[in-house]
Amino acid sequence: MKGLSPLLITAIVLVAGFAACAVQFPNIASTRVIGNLLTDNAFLGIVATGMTFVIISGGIDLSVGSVIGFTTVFVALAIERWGVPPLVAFVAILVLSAAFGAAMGAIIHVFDLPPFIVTLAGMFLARGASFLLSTESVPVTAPIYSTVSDFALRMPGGGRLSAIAIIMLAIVIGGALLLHLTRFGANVYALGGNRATASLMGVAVGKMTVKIYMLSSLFAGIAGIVFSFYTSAGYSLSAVGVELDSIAAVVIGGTLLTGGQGSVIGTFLGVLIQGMIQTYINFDGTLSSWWTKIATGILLFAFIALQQGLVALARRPVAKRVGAAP
Amino acid sequence: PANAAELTIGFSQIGSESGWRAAETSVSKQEAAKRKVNLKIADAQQKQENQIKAIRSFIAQNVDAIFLAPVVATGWDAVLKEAKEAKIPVVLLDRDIDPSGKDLYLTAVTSDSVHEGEVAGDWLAKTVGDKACNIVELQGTVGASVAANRKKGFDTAVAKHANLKIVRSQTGDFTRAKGKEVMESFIKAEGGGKNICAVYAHNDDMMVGAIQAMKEAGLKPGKDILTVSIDAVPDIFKAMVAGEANATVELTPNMAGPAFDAVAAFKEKGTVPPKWIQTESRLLTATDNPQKEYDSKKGLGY
Amino acid sequence: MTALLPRRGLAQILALIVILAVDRVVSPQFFDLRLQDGRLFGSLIDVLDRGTPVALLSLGMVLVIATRGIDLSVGAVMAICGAIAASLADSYSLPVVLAAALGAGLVCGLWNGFLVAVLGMQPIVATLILMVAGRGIAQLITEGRIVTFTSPDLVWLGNGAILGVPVPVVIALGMLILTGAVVRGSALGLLIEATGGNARASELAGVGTRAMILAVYVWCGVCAALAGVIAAADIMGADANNAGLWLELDAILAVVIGGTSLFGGRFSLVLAVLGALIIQTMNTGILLSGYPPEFNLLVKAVVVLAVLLLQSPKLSGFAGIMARLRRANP
Amino acid sequence: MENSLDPAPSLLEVRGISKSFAAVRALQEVDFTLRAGEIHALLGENGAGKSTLIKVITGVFPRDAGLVRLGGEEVAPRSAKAALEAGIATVYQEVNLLPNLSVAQNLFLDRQPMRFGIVREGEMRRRAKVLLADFGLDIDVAAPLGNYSVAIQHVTAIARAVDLSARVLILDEPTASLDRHEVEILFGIMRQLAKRGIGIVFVSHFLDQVYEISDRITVLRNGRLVGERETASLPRLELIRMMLGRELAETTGARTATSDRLPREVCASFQNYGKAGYVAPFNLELRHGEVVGLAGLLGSGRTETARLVFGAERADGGQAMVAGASIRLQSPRDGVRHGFGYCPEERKTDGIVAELTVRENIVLALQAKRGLHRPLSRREQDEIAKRYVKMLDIRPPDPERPVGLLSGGNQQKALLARWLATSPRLLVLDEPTRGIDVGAHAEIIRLIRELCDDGLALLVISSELDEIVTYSDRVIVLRDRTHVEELSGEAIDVTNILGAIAADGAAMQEARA
Ligand SMILES: Nc1ncnc2c1ncn2[C@@H]1O[C@H](COP(=O)(O)OP(=O)(O)OP(=O)(O)O)[C@@H](O)[C@H]1O
Ligand SMILES: Nc1ncnc2c1ncn2[C@@H]1O[C@H](COP(=O)(O)OP(=O)(O)OP(=O)(O)O)[C@@H](O)[C@H]1O
Ligand SMILES: [Mg+2]
Ligand SMILES: [Mg+2]
Repeated sequence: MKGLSPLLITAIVLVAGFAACAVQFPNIASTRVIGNLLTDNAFLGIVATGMTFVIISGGIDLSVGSVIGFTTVFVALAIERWGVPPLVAFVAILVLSAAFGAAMGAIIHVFDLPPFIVTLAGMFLARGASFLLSTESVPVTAPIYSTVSDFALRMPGGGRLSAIAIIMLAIVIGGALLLHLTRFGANVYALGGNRATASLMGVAVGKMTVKIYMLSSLFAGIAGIVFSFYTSAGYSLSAVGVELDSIAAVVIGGTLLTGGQGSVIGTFLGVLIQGMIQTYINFDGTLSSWWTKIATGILLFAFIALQQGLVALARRPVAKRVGAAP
Repeated sequence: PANAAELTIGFSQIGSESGWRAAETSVSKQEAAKRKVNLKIADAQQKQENQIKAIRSFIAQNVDAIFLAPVVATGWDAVLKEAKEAKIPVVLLDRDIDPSGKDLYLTAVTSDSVHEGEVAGDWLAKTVGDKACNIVELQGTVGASVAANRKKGFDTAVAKHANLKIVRSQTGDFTRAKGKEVMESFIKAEGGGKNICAVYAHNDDMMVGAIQAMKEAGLKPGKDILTVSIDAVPDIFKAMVAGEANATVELTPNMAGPAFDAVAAFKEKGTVPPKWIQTESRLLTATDNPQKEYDSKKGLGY
Repeated sequence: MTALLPRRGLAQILALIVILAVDRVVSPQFFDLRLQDGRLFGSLIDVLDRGTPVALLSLGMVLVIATRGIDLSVGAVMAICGAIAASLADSYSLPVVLAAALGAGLVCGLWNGFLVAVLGMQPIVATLILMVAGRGIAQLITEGRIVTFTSPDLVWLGNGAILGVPVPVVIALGMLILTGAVVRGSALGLLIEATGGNARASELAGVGTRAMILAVYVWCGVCAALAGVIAAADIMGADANNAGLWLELDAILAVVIGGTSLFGGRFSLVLAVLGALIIQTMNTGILLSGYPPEFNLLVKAVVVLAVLLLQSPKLSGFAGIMARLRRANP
Repeated sequence: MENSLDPAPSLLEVRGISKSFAAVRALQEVDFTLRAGEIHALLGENGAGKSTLIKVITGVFPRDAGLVRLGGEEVAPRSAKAALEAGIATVYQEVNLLPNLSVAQNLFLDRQPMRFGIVREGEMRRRAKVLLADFGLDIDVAAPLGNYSVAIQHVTAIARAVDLSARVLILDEPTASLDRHEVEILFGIMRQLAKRGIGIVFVSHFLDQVYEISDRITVLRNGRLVGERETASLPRLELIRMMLGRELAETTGARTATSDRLPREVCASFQNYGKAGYVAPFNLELRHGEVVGLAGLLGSGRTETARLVFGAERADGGQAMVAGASIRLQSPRDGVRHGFGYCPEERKTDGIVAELTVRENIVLALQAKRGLHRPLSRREQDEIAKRYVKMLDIRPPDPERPVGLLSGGNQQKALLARWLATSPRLLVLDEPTRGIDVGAHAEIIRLIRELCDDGLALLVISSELDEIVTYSDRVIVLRDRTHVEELSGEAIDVTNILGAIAADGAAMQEARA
């Protein structure tokens, strides 16, 4: 008998939570809310996908929130003030953020420093740099912005599958393929299993480290562009604390912080669970600022405890495989 | 057409980063109760994305109107368009948003934070006369639009007087603890405070911290060093009563009251309110009976 | 004392000296000290005084990290305990107030420890729960306002002085000595390091690893509580919204600057506190420098990276740099 | 190529290699020559520098001096990957591959079959199955490697290296955790490869195996080259003398002296003790002054028995008794409290705390037993550490060295010291001599006997039947997680044990047929 996989359990927890919310607020069970869930969490889904790679490889990236912030400011200024065509600005920022991630990865590898701290410095740096660019929020009026934010596939029931939600879904799927089907993905798991061993087995640990952080920053850059579509503006204080949200999403999605295990789909479910909690609280609408926080904490606990409990239950019959001894 | 007594209004509040904000929330609730409005408050924990999510969920719940205290001036077009499509009027509280979206909301009930800074600056200029005066400034959170505006207004006012000079300016994050810490360093950096003639703080909380720092350094705030700040929270009046603070510019926490009235009038009679309902920025000093102000504000949830 | 300060403190001490020297450059009065109302007064004292909360946090955090854990909730715990202290300060005596606040910290620590040690949650999410909810609890206590108090006893805790030294600094020093005595005076230190170094092996060697983990989170909670009380006493009020905000990152940073690996194992209390001082020396320097605040974070990023590079195992401090230079041009 | 006339051209040439770790000179001017098509044994005591030499050759450690030629051309790989690309495939001593990845991924990491940039999972699994079948393994290759025993992990590592089809294959103690059958398979494969002209470096502490498989032998001692000989012309005693630098005291021969001692007191006993899906309930009596050996095939449940006896795993039935009283045995702590000790077989993950010093590792269990409030003073710790470092000849004899930097054999000794320091009444040793050199091997066996004579009860697991026969007073044979046979006195010999084990093998062969 094979127990339920943790991924399936997370999905069940999500659906159960959704059902419970819908019982209390029937409005929740609409394609509109589902569309909103995807749109509102698009940038989170994208960064969390990148974060999944980092965490599976045994690292962590605290800089992503700041990179999003920097990206929004940079893009807004480039388009509005410096007169750069939007697409050129996008390419420029993606190159810039990828280079930023690569630099962090290189420092982590070459100087053998803890990723937590290197990326913490990266977080300060990117946020500080966006302050230097502009402390004011900069509205973006380029036509592409209204085109993108107006674009949406109508779902039955009035819900909108917006462009940024589609981008997010594409990245999640792309990320999942990259992680689970390619050599790069296998190496990510190898790194998380044990760096030294992976190196002895011939994995180019240094190159991989650089690439992984590059990927995470690149995704943060994409998330930043999406965020700027989302708000049609650039603002140096945007996405503060998103690093923790995305780490939480990754971990709720069943990825081990110690590395070596996890999946992009799990992360996606984690993002949705967090979005659910928020939606529920918004629908309730009677909670004070403090009860909002407390309720978020309690729901977070409930989801994780439920999920862990179920996983433990599924593993209960430890029928260890007795192999065919030669 | 909804009857005022049955109105359900969603309020996307920024968070509760300060006493003033808590007061705004509790005054809004009081005002709603007075008018029998069903007010749903969603707390955004300082994040624009949360506010957008909240507005979307208000739209999904089909509320009668949405109040928005925007955390930042930009980035509301898309979601406000959705509200408009759903024919839900939006009222901005406390801060304005960028011009491109003027037709997207019904009205804005706000104070003018640039003007607040000016009022503070003008008071200082008048009080100092033509004595040379070195000012230190405690800024709000870097990047916050209120901070930028209050700085801009004050700078404009001060620029008109050659004898006034801002010698140091650093962020105190709108908090007491940072206000105190930054003031401590200002005092050290400016010859033990002897070179400082006045402190301007972007909010009262920072000023309360700064006052403590001055006292601990053996200076007499309010006398050796003049103080002027913004918000008019109860504790600053306490300091005024003790002679340790000089002036504050009031930012009323009652933004929701006028907004309710505007929405009710719009819903019942179709009256379109003016685009901007500006609240008053009163200057309050030690001569304005601070004790009375303190007593009247104490119960408002600051 | 050698147990507290192993040979590896060199890089940190050098970093501190360099930053102090830079501070002296940006602010010529940096080392000036005078007595003001029976209390020493000067930037150096500010560094110690302002560094106290993070130093206290890092004392607890370093033990948690030594077991391979992490505690993101310390900032929120500070807010809770500060709020409790402030609400009780004017109606109860100081011992009662302290007992209540520290008791609350202990309970918070127990909760975290329970999630990690008993339920087996990953420390970062386990403590994220209290990080989020805890600030809400603190705001619930204060109802979002700044609760002020006048109790002279509690105010003294934040602003008083003993022999000219600010009370918070004395408390932090006391806690350092106390923690050091408990941890190194008993077998706790060894067992914590073993637990962090290899939990499975330690368990098999008969170490009660769960008890160790529970204990370090509890202690971390208590340290955070003390930091919260001091922060409240400092401004004579509890600011549940902002007290301890993002300080968990500073505390973790202090621990790492102090040379303790985030992968657990070996730890040093003294160096963690030194790490906190390095951070505060940098912060105070930034405030004194007079640069516009937009630069604060950039400076911080650069300094943090530089300090870390100094102690990179690949460079192994100055010695490593010198050796490399020598090898490069023989 | 040069030397085309030479029937056995030198394939890998190592000249004057030196390597120091801080103060430790691990290698000093070592030369080593490997010819194409030969199997070359690299021998030496624990800590002699064998693994270091291998890592220097493959660029895992940068070398301080010396050069390496491969097929006449100088190579200086800077990483394991580079060495691989140059044609040197290696199974490192401590590598258990990556337990979190599937067996197939482990076999094909970084060289998976690809199509359009996508790993062909099915093809990879198929190839993995074929590859492992050569080693007589038929397992689910999609399952995580960590689900399998050390032995299977080791076979996988070897299979991976063999399949890399390199010019040089280096195997650092590949047979340490294999049983006879698997060793034979491995040797068959090694001979085939050698025939194809591949040069193989083979490190082992089993001298029988060395004589069986190798063509030539190079011996290291204390980081220096002692000499290189043809295996056929090197008498065993001479080899041991080269390795140890001295004569080895005679160690073989079964225990006889003790068998006629007084009837022994029961130390601990287990009735109907077991756990569903883990080990079938068993009865076991352990007596003071007696060694009980556990024998069986890989996966037969020996480790599981050991863990239950120690308390590392909770039984779901039966009872454990010490000194006639029933005891609670729910955790290692309980075990330690009752005076039990346990050296696990996977010393790296379950045994040592790599970062802590030898001293700290040695006192750990004792300290845990004494509790927090009675810390051992530094002086006491130093004394204990010094005593055991000397007693077990742990090298280098520096108690302040992180134990992770010791060679494998010396780590094992430190673990043993950890438990001896608690003066246990019962000691459970799971493969205590794995990876231990001839000298130390003899010492550990001597130690087991001494401990036994001092009144300790011992439960010892070993895959080396000769060894078990040497020291056991009773031998329990396991099969399929069930205790099937107990031998004692005269009945203890290799043939009988094999017979008990093989009963199953025969049955299985029938079943397969
Ligand atoms: N030939 C095999 N095929 C498949 N699985 C095996 C095989 N041998 C062992 N295993 C698995 O490996 C795990 C560990 O084996 P275990 O430690 O129980 O063996 P053991 O009897 O202690 O032998 P040893 O200690 O010599 O490895 C078990 O879960 C077992 O199912
Ligand atoms: N990374 C390291 N840092 C410091 N010292 C090391 C390191 N690796 C090995 N040593 C030391 O180098 C010496 C040689 O060790 P090595 O592992 O090569 O021995 P070995 O011959 O393989 O022994 P064994 O048979 O036990 O595996 C030992 O004294 C060991 O302590
Ligand atoms: Mg070796
Ligand atoms: Mg075993």
